[in-house]
Amino acid sequence: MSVQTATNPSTATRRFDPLARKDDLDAFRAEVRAWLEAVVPADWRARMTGASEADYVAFQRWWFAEMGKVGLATPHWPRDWGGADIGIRHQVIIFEEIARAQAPNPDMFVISLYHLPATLFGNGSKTQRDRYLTGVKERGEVWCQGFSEPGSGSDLASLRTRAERKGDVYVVNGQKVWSSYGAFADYCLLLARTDPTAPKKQAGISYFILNMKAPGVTVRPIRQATGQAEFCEIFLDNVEIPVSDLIGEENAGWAIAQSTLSAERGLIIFELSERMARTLDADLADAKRTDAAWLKDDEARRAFTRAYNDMVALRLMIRALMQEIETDPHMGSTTMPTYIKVHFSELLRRYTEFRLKLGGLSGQLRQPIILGGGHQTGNAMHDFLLSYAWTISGGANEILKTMIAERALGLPR
Amino acid sequence: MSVQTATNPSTATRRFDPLARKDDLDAFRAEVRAWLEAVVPADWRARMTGASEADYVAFQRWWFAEMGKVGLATPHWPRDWGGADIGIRHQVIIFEEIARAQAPNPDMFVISLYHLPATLFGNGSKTQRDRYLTGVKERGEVWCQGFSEPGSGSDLASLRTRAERKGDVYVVNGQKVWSSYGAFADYCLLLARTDPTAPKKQAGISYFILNMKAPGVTVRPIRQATGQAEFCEIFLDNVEIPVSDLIGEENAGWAIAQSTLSAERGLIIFELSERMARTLDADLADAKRTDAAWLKDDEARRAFTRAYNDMVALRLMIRALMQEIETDPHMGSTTMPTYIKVHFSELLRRYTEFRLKLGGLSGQLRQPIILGGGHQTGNAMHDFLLSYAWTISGGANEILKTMIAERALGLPR
Amino acid sequence: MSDGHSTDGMDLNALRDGVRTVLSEQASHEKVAAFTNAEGVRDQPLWSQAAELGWLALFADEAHGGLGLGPSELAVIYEELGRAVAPLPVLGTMLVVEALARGGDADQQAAWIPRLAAGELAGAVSMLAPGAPAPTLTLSTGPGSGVVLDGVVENLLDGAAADVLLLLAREGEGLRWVLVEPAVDGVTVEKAATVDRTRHLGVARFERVVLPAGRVLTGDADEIAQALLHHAALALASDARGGANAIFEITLDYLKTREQFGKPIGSFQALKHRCADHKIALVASGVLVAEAVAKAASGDSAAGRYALAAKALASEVYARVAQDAVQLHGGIGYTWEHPCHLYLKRAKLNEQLFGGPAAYLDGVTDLLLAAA
Amino acid sequence: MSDGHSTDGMDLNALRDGVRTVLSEQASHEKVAAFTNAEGVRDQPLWSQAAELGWLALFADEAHGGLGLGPSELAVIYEELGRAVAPLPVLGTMLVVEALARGGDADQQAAWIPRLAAGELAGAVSMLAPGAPAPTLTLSTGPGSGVVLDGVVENLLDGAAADVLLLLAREGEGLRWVLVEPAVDGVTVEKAATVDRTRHLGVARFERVVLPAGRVLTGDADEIAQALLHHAALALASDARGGANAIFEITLDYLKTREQFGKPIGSFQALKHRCADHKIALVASGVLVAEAVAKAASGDSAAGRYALAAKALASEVYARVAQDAVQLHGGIGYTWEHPCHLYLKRAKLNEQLFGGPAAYLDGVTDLLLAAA
Repeated sequence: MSVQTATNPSTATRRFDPLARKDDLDAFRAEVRAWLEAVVPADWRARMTGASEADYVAFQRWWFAEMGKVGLATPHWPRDWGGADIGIRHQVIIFEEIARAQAPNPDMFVISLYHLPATLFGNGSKTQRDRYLTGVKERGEVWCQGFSEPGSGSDLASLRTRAERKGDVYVVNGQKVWSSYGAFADYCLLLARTDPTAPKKQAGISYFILNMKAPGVTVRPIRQATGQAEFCEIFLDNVEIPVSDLIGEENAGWAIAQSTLSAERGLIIFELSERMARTLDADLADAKRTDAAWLKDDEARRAFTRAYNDMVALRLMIRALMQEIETDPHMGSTTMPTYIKVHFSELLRRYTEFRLKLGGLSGQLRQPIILGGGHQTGNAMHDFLLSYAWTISGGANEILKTMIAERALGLPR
Repeated sequence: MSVQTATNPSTATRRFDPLARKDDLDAFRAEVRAWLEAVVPADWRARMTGASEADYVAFQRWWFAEMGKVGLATPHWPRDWGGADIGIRHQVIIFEEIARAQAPNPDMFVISLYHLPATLFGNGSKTQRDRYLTGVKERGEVWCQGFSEPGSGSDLASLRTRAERKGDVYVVNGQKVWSSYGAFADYCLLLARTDPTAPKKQAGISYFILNMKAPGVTVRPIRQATGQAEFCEIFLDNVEIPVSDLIGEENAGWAIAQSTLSAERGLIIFELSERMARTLDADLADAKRTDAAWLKDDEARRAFTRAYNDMVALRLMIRALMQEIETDPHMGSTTMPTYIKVHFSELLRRYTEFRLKLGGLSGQLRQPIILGGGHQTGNAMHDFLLSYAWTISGGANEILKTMIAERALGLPR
Repeated sequence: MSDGHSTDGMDLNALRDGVRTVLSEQASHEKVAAFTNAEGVRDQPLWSQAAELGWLALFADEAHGGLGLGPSELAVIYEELGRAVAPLPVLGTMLVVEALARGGDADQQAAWIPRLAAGELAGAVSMLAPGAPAPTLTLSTGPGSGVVLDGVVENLLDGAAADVLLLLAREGEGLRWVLVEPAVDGVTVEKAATVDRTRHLGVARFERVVLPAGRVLTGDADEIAQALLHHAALALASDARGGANAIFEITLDYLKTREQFGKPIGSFQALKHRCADHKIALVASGVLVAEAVAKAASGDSAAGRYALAAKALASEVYARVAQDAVQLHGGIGYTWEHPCHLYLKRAKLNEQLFGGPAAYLDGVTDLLLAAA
Repeated sequence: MSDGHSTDGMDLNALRDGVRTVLSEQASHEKVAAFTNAEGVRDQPLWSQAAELGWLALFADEAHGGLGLGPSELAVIYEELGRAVAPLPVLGTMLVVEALARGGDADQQAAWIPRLAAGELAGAVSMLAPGAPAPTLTLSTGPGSGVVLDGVVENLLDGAAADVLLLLAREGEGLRWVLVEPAVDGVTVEKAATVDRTRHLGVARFERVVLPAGRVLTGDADEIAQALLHHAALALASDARGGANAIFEITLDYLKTREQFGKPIGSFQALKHRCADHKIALVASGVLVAEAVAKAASGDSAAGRYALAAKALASEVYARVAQDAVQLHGGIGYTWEHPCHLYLKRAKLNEQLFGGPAAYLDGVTDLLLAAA
């Protein structure tokens, strides 16, 4: 597949620059919309339906590059680090318009766009920020996350991957798991144990940048219940990491990992919630147009409306969080991201199951999914299964609920 | 109120003897039904609606005496101890017919009829059984239970009421709470600590028969959320209990208490489930007759049918338990009573709430309740509130779920 | 609603603090319990205090002795009353003010609003609900220029505490809102006690009650009804929000202090997870209520749908949290002395007032479908 | 169903043990996974083994080479197949036998039942559902004494694995059941893959397919349809019961061995309470399924309602337990290698086969109302 020729002809005829219209929200929105109309291939969902992995990866790279051309890949980054420093109102517009245009999800770049900067902004060295943020922005480098291990899931702090300092390098041995897009990643945000003797297990962990091309790194994709395999295992066999790729201080990795994880509960869900809103609106409009039977079924219809109200509440929670972040960019104090993550993931489960049930037997048919379609792949069962990724990973809901009870509600340990 | 004159005239004209027809199930059922038709005052629900406490107590005593006259107060007791040794098939018939006749619940005698014999059969002395079972059967003695304390609810074994042996008596000091009908009770099944130094707190508890008329016993009714006050606090101030009223061995009370509690999860729920079945059938028949709006509401109608299916499953669980008991009367090995208690109480909550919602604003009106009406008092809110008595007392569901997980499922402590 | 200033510039946090301080004294759980045990219809000292403090004047416009404030300030009052489970017929009174402001003529406004705003009169209005059938009360032309009311009106919230009733009546094929004083000849109002004793329902009977024509509101009856329904929905959602947070906090305190098995019961994980679920639901419904209030305050075109959605969600969450509060408290939460049951009963009544949960969800769906 | 002997005296526990032993080898999770990965339509070795062991002959009467047993024995097979998530088109085959036994004439029974009972033929039948609309397949009189089939039939469970199809067709105003072999001219059967790969749906197309008149069942089509629906409901309820218990046991084992935070995760109270809830639901739905089977076996007049209720409850519980099993396993339960997803997908398909959850509940209500 040649992705380049797939873009609309108009792209060539006009240069879009939404960020130049930042000061006028309406003009900014109009420009984002015009750009999306010009650049998002009308047939991308059809082309990505059941596409090969290679085509999908190429399409992701192309889309990321297109976003980058108009500054909309990294607009949420600080200006100093290659972003546009846009605030919540602009971000709302971007996500709303992306959802409206049903543009592809840049799934492969999620860690690059959110987790990496959240990690480096506060803790990375200037050299690291210059090198790696630029790499993402200008060369579309793909990052993955190396946190979980087969024996360390909920109990992340028990991780056993070992990094031993030897001269100018750390020598790393161990195994990581559940690394999305690990097979295509250039770099990995890696947690490893540097002090196995630390009295508190959290205290012996360091945070590294791992070059996925380094000798000793082996990646094995894991097939998931959905049939896809974007999760990977990473085996580390005497891998050498230069000391300059240690993030922050040695043995201070645990706290830094918390900023990485908090990224997951913020902007990423923001974008997904805008898409979810779009899906619910579209589902209702479809039902109205086709006079769908479920509108006359009181139980199904009310299940929809309950989900709709929950979705509205989700968006409001995210807006409240964005306002908090604008006031205090370090959002360490807020528990809202955790509420949002649990609320979103449970709503996602509920709504994808609702759609699956509405589908009856058709919903049970195996259908090729739209790669990059996020949670709206056109396959109700796939979307339903994918919802587990949100209740299990990034801190399983069980862990987060205990955290809420103890930290936000003050219940005793 | 003169309860005697309230009986139907026919009672005088014919002597009923269902137990004499034990060998023919149809004849047995016909006789039970004929007796109920003759003896249950047609207007008792009206008369007990908003009745005074004194009238209610008199009515309970009258009804218990009537049941006793035909041997149907204690038919489930072994023949040796004054019962009729009837099996499950007869018990089913009795409860079905009682439910069908909407006969009063002998609420005040629940401990006397179920907990007391469950306690004494295996652990009481012959003297105790002769004295106290006869007292119930022939003199309608009312028993209450003295287990919980203000500081010992879920954690019953932490109870602090103290019994010290002094010669031929134990001297008891402490406080009990949540004793149903404590204000009218003649005796109390009492747990008290006899060995405060026992290494395991369960090991220092003994089980006593407490005469509620003994000096030093003070009873204070507790008003509940329903507005009624059948629960009581019992204050024990140097109360003397003769050594002959110790049940089983000193310090062996904890195990005996388990047989008391298991009674709660067996026959009592059996009777309630038969009444519940009757209620659901009546509610549906009413809805059909009045062409009720909720039958056309898919959500409400399916909520009903789900509850109906759960009710059918409950009755089947109880029948399975009864069969187990017939095979092995000591039912210590079965976990079924615990499943039944949780399932029943949660269904009761769900169904009473369903009815409350159906009632709309009318369901919110304060209405006098039918005393002795069990969970069908004609007041949806009262029935709903009363459902808490089943999820909280007799082992809160939280405690029972942990017990199921550890004992039945083998999950680690 | 929760933070900062309303569009009119009132400091909502200061208002909230003020109201909460007053209520923590004047409507402490002990005082509320005493009121409910006495089976009263109106807590006169509390009502007088509210009037004195100007709470009842917040919403009326300045021309009629009010402060001219809006939904944001009112929501603070409703929420704090809910938090205290306070027995105070503010909602009915404000609904009469709202109806007069929207559908009354200048004379009617001048005659009634100042007295309502001053707390001289408490009001009660017909129980509206999304999709409810037409009333049976009839209005016909009477002797001279007057009108005649006939029929029965049930379910008047705090109706026996009201000095003026605002009722929806049928006039031929149409509908009209009519103001009536219970003291007028031919009118009887009885209290129908609810299980929630902090409020009650009233039943008003009218037998050829002759009223001057000036008692009929001139505004479009349906428009008034819709405005009142949305106002009531927001008020109940706010009451639910306040009540749910209060009983949740009471429950958390209990879980932190009550010990069993040698530790606070709040350290048990199963209870923790239930509390976390409740907290998330409280946050989610809280932001929805706040947004509904903000949309009402700004006159947003979606304000009606948000009000219905907020009532549906907040009253459901209130019921859920209050129901579990009793279970989490165990025996003590089931006693009359403990405030648990006050919240539970208020939550269950809230679910049904001005329409039940299904009616609200269906109302939201209808509005969504109309816009789809 | 679970214990003791059926009315015909077969030792159900021995049958269960025998079936389970065979399946634990022939339909181990590894073998099932291999079958699903290969995207087959029929596991021929397993089918042959089932035929050899007489499982397919259990239900046919003795005159036609069967064992003449009933619902109790069949339920054991269905439950064990569910427990193993085994890919075996027993249900369709047994439904054809049931239809022939109830509505076939002597010639039809003699011609088909022995071959079905021997496992020479696998069957598939039209997907019925409570309250489903009439089929679009049409039957008309054809050349000579024959009949002609035209139209499309979707959703044939395991249709592409079948050697004979039993289809509901419209004949004028009425309905008829017709037997067709996919090999006949003008018939095409395609596999429509389902997410649950242990089964599939088939789409059969008929273009002027001429059949001898003897392929039309003479019995009342509605009565046959009702019997088949109840049979399918019981079969799926049993499959759900077996599957739910199996995945629950797998989950418990995992909770006992997987350690996090220095202890088995099964020691965490929140997980314990979820497991206790599941256990109670499994017991409750289990006794309902058993009673439905017993009522079918004894020909009880309420058997149909119990069958529908059992399917509604058991498939809902299966879905709930299987859904939570993935969550309780965490990441590992979400992988293709782990059997969790086999159960989850089978559970979700079970919910929809022969009608969805709402259709079953409504079917139960209709029967309850008819009797009320």
